[in-house]
Amino acid sequence: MDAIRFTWMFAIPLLSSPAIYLAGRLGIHNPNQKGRPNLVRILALLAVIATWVPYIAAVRTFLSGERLEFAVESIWLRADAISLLLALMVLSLGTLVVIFSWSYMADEVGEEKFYAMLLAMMGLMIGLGCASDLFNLWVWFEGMAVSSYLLVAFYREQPASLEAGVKYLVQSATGSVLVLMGIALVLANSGSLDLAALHQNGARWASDHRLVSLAAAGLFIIGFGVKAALVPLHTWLPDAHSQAPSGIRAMLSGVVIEAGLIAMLRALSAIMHPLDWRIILLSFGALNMVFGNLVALRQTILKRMLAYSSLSHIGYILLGIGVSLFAGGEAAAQGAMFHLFTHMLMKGLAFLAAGALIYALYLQNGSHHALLVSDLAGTAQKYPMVALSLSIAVLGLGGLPPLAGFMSKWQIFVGGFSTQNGWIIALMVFMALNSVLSLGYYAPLVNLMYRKTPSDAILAGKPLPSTITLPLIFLAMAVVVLGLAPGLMDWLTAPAAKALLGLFGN
Amino acid sequence: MAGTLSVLLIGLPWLGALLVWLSGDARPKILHILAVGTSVSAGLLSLILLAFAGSQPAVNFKFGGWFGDFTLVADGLGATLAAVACVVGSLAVIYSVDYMQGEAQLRRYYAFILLFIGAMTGLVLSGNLFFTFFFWEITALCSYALISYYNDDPKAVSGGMKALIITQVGGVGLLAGALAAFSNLGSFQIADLLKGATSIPAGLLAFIAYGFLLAAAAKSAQFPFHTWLPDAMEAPTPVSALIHAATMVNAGVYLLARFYPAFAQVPGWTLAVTLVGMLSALTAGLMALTATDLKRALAYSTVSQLGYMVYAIGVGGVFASQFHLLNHAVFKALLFLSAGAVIHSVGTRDMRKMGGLGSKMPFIRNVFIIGALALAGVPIFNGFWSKEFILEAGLKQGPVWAFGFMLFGAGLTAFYTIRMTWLVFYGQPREQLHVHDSGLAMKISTGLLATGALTTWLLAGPLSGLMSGSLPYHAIEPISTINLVMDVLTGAGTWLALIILLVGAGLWVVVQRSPNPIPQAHWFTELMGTFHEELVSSSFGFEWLNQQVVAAVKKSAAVLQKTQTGELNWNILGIIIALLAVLVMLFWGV
Amino acid sequence: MESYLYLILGLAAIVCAYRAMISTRLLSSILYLACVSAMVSVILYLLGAQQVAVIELSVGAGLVTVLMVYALSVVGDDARDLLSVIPKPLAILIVVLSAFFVAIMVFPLVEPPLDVTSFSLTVVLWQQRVLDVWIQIALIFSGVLGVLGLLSEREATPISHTERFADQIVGTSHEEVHS
Amino acid sequence: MNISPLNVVLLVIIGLLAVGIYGLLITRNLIKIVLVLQILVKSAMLALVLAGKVGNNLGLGQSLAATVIVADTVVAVVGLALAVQVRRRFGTLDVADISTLRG
Repeated sequence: MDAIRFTWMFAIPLLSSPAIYLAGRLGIHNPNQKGRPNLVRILALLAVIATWVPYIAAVRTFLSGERLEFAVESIWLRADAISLLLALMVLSLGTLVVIFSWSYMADEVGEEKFYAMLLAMMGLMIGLGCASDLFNLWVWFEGMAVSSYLLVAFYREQPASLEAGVKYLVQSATGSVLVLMGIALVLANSGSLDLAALHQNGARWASDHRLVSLAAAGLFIIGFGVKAALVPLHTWLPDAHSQAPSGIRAMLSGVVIEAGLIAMLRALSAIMHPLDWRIILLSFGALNMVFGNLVALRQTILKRMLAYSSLSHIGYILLGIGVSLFAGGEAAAQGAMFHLFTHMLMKGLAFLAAGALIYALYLQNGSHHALLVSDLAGTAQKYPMVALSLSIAVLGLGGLPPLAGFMSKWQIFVGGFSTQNGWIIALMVFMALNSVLSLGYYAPLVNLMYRKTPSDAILAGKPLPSTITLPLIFLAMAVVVLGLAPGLMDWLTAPAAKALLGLFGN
Repeated sequence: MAGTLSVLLIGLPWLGALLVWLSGDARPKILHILAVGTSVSAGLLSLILLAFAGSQPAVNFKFGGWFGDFTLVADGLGATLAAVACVVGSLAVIYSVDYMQGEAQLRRYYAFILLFIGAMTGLVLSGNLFFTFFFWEITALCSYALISYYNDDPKAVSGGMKALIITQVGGVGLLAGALAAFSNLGSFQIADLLKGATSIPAGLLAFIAYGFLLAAAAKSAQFPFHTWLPDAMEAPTPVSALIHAATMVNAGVYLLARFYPAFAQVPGWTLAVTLVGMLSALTAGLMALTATDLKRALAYSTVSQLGYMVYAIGVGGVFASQFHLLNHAVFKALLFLSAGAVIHSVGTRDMRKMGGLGSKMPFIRNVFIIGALALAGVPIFNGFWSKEFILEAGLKQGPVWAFGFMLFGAGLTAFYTIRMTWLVFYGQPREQLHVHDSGLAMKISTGLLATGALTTWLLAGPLSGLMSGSLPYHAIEPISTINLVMDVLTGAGTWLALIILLVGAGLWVVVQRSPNPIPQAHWFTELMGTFHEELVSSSFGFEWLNQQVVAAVKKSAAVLQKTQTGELNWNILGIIIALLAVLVMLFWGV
Repeated sequence: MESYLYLILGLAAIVCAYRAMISTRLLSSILYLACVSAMVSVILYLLGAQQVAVIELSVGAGLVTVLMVYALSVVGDDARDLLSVIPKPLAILIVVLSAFFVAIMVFPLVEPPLDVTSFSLTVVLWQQRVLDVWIQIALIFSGVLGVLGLLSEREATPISHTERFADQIVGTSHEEVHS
Repeated sequence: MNISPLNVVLLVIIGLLAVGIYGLLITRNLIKIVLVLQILVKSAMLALVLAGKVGNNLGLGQSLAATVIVADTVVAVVGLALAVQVRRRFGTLDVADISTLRG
């Protein structure tokens, strides 16, 4: 295959983004817009579907053992298994979000901006996965951030959305400045920015300038950590996740924070030996887990609860990665990669299901009221499909079989116990207890939805269009199928695990 | 053949669950037919499976990844328990046709019962620790969903949560044990663990052994996790009979029995098991003594009887424990189902409001008494033989003090059983209750179970033969039914136990002779009342402990929640503090 | 000698930055920011980065200042002296500690060996790192769309939410009148 | 005390960084927060150029710095737009006043 072809994965969304915007702007002057299908949505859907073509081609090439890499002058773009995993996550969730938003965003002003930004964000995230130059990584990362600012503050007439947008912007801008400082330190001491070259010379220059490389690592951890929502840096997340439009919430929680994590791993892989920072990774993991779960227990707003649960899931993933770096265990690495994917499915499903309810109960009635947990009472009476899929999502997040989350957590556990290290095992037991604790807020949700007396909000709810239920059905089925046959993802998670361990030279 | 049957035993109920869920709530008749059809056919197949039991994996399917091979082993232990689950399950489903008539959201009920039956079979047949855990968690999920079935009732909701959290905390023990075993053996196969136990380092083996004990104690509601089972009685009665008396709570006993050969050498493990069993038998017996809620009284007695089984394993009587497990499943299901018939008829669970119901529901009274006699351990009924067999084992191989306490427990059992029966069926009616006789489906299932309570002890011979033949690591001696009967009848423990039992029964007669035993003032009721309030209602203080744990978690959550100030400057401070912390950690090379 | 020059310029930049931060009037803050930008430009120039110095001077001191003044003219100068939410000693302590740790970890820089041929900005930016530029276009597009999305005023103001904050808006304008 | 010129610049960078971070901690006016972010960006940009100089690749450093200037100007503009909207909806620019989402 022509080496350049895989770059269409991000080129198509990026190029379609302005096209969608222009189509939307021109469409506004069309007086007959009401009766006709909206050009913007169709274009957006076509663009995401078109993106699958280069993606599948890239996967086929990858599986045939060929390397996917391409140089634009001196900057390389390399798609390894991790990039492909991230791209798969972005694409699957992105496609479903576009379908979901078909009706959901139909009445919003600035719909064309929504789709244009969504597509741009998707393209930038897929590109972020392929970046293999430290500064280029930052540019992708910053682009992703800029494209998500508007999406978070999309309901700009809502004061709370603006507030969330402000926090999100300032905190991620602070993080990105710290990343730049780190890049400057790396550049000053090594004279190179190519991740692979840095990794090869890493041992030498890291020992020559040990403290500097550590300082750069610290700056990377914190800088990218803001986006990846490590615990003391997470404060923007609950606000942004609860205020953005539902589809974006799913993207933020399902892919954006994971993209931050992957960017962090890539940057760190270039400059330091994992031994130096695995403890930091594990402590952030433990902190994220316990903080996310405990605070989620007290939430009364569904979206905030789900946002905090994202924190704890990032914690599980961090533990998986930390353990794999600790002992070079492939099981934990694969578990972490698998959990990235299953978390995307489950959290995407949970946020979309919550969004469906918001649409039916509030948006359709012209209100932007927050969906309270107590509003869920009796959902199954009127929206059986939504109730079932939200139940599947949260039970999967809680790690109950036969759902996908159980399987990915199990893989992380296998990795942890295989180290036969007392501390790691204690940490794994702690993770298992946390998982039990998380049932303390997931299980009542399910219970509430199957109550016989519906809440007032449910009674006033409007029917749901099929474009909203379709993504739910699809994701719910994926969660169940992966729970019964977790091996279906091995083709990608196993190479991704190898790539992760390869990044750190283990 | 065994392979096909094993797969069908899991698949058939699950298929039923799926179909039930898909057919919706609109036509309850279809739901009844589907549920009864799939569960009864699973029950029949499970009986056929007994004929094909063997120690080799009946199914071996490469599952891949980090999960090991999916194996199903229909050996004596697994096949027997699978049969118990499927047969009692089908009877409970038949019973539900009457009991759940006209309930809303019936499909949720049937779907979870069928899901449970399949998962329980999978749990006992699985030859792979991962899948044991997999099914273990599904049973917990089903138990939660069914306890909270009446989810408009806050008591049912909190009872379900409690059961879920406690059994899941126990499940962490199973998870940790299974993974620790894997980390050493590189295999999830149970057979490999039993075979390779001696090669595992002592410390690790002890970790696994105690992890499994934790899991078993939580699942079987044993001391100190016994607090969840009484609260689980908010479930519909067939669920209590099936899940919280006959099957799921046995999973803990099953786990201990399954791995007994591997862990018997771990220092202190058998003693710990003995102690857990003994303490559960005693504390639950004492709690049953004063309970006023019929279902809670039965739940306490379940904990107590499970304590006997755990005790039996602790003293090395694996077969005795499984024999009692079988008998207990039959007579306790019988007791629950007939109690359910009473409750369904009179509309209350409070025994103080019942009384004199025997003349109005003669059939139910008769079968209940059969169950009660079996529970009390009166000769001829199945509970007698197995309990005495356990006591024999305890006298021969266990510590004498434990045996003494268990004897005392036998007396307690007799006492509370008679009290329960009397309060419900005899004496003067204490309140005007509208009573109607039970339906046909109820009579069929209780009648079948009553026959079982009279006869299952005859299966002792075949059962021991099956187990000794298919459990290569357990060293179970085959014993014919006649020999078992002779053993029991000539054992010293039996006669001691019978004397204690008579004392217990006699004590009840003395108590109830006095003019007005219940509920007005009487020295005994007063004493019991105080005892009940001070200790029993709090499960000997463990209820308090549970609440403390919950309160501590809530407190820390509230404190952490305060850190989310929502003010941008504080958020930035969080980032900078994290930066400082990371730099410091890196600087000092942590 | 060169050191002193950098030191004076740097100190000037830092002082300006500090003044920009503590100044109670937004307009003077913005002007101080322009000064910082100018100082940084000079430093850049002295370092040999002439092209970037020019860009910084035009964009940092010019464009950003204009934008800020424009924004200020839209929102109005908020002259209230706002007390910090975080206790100042705590803030100072944390900042000093972090700066201290960063300093001892990165200090001193290893001096470069003799100069070797270095490509000019044009070559590097437009040839070697042209990918950065391409992505930058996407980034700028996102930014423009973001501003458009946030500022375009086509929709009718939703009533339910303005009501809630109407009193606040009134309250602030009163304060403005007082000051 | 004999510090080479480039190390003086390094100290200036750290100083600007510290002032910027301190500003983020104590500033409550939203426009000023965007302004303080610009100070941080300037220090980062200076750092990149310095790094280029030290790494013997001043062109590279300049190129990165130019990219950063553009990117962060975009961020600043979006931030200002947000500030304008906040002022319009909340009637205030004080970040402490606009904090309604907490816990």
